[in-house]
Amino acid sequence: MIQVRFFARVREALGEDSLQLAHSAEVASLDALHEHLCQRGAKWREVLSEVNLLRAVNHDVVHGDQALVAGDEVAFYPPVTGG
Amino acid sequence: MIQVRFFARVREALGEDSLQLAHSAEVASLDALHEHLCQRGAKWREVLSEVNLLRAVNHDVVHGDQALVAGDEVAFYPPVTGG
Amino acid sequence: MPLLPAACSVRVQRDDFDIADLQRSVLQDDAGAVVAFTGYVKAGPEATVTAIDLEHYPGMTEKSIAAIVQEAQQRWSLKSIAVVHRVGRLAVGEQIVWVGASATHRGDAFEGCEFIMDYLKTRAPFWKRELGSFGRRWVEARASDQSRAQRWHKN
Amino acid sequence: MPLLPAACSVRVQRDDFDIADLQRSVLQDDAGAVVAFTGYVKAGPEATVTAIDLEHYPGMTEKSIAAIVQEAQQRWSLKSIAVVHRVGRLAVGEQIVWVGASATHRGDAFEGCEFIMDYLKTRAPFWKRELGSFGRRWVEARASDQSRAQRWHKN
Repeated sequence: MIQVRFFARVREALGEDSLQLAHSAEVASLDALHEHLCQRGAKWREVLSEVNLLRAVNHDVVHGDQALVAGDEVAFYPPVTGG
Repeated sequence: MIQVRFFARVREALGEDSLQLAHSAEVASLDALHEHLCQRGAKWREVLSEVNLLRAVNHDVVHGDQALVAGDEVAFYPPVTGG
Repeated sequence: MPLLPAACSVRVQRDDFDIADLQRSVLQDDAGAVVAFTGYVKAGPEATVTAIDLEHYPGMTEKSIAAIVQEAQQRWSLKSIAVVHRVGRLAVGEQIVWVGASATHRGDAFEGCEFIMDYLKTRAPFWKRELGSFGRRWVEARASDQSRAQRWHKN
Repeated sequence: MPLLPAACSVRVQRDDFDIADLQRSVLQDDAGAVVAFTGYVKAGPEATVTAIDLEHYPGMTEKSIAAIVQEAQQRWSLKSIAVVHRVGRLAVGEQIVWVGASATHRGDAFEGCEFIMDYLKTRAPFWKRELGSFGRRWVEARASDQSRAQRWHKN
């Protein structure tokens, strides 16, 4: 399985805080997973196309694409605003 | 009168923490007062010739010479080391 | 997980914190200087904010702060670092975050503490939502926070 | 005497101070950031110092710190500043000085606080004498303190 998590504005706009997907060729990389989620509908494509969207795999920010393996946890979220 | 005060290493080396001098032509300026004090003896000249010695008039640091008037308070002290 | 350097602590919690206790926690033998930053909930320029909700990403939050603390320890000569960041509902005026760094010399403590805050603001997964007369709104990331953080980037 | 800006305080005292009280004293409406520096008596690299005697120049001390606080208020956007500096006999590990600055934005609080410390170290008439197994010795002024202070000089 791939665990997918959404936070803050992204979580709220999607109305979901997490998803579990079976690992497959369709979600074999971060970019593939991203496109797979966009195909869930217009709202998903809009929210996940936000220019400042950040992606993390297993709690590390990832810039660019990366292969995913079963057990990975992927997160999509907006720029951080803590502190 | 001119009130003269000494602090820290300078106070200790001179064995004095303050002096009162009548205002006169001999102490009409900071440089004149400085030389007047040096003439009190070899120890005074040595201590008051220290290259880093600082001088203040009425609680303000003075760089260079300045006229003194009756009632002024003059201080001689080494570089500060608080904080 | 980045190893938290010795004598350092990172806490993410709902409860308030005591700055005197935290200050004691970073004191070490011969630490001549402690610099401490405390962040508070602001009402905003028009005083319309009454509270904030602070969301975070459990697990990633602790890991990213530990990495920031580790980098600060590598770049400056610091005796001890403590970071506490609150999450959940916080009213205007409440304490949000405390970052303290102790060092032999104050320059290290000032730079280390400011570096940690600047990186925390741009790298740790916290999100603020303001509550008030306007309803609820997500706080937008500030370009000035990005440029403050970039000052520390190595060439 | 330079006028101390509103909401600022300067104290020179023998007694110890409470950093939580001082932090509260600089909190203002909508001050989102407080940066606080605390200085402690150090045992020194060979741990031979047991205490210090802090001498000062009453009257000039308060005046020179007020001038430093006033300059900080002019150069940064600060809500409130408090400075407390102890004098007399202080044992290793005791608190010597606290400087706190509150601001809307943390950059002002960090720079204002560090500026005040750097100027305090080079302009306020305090002198430290260390006591220990070596007897008594005056602390010499450090060139690094001069160069830190010079970073803030205007062109």
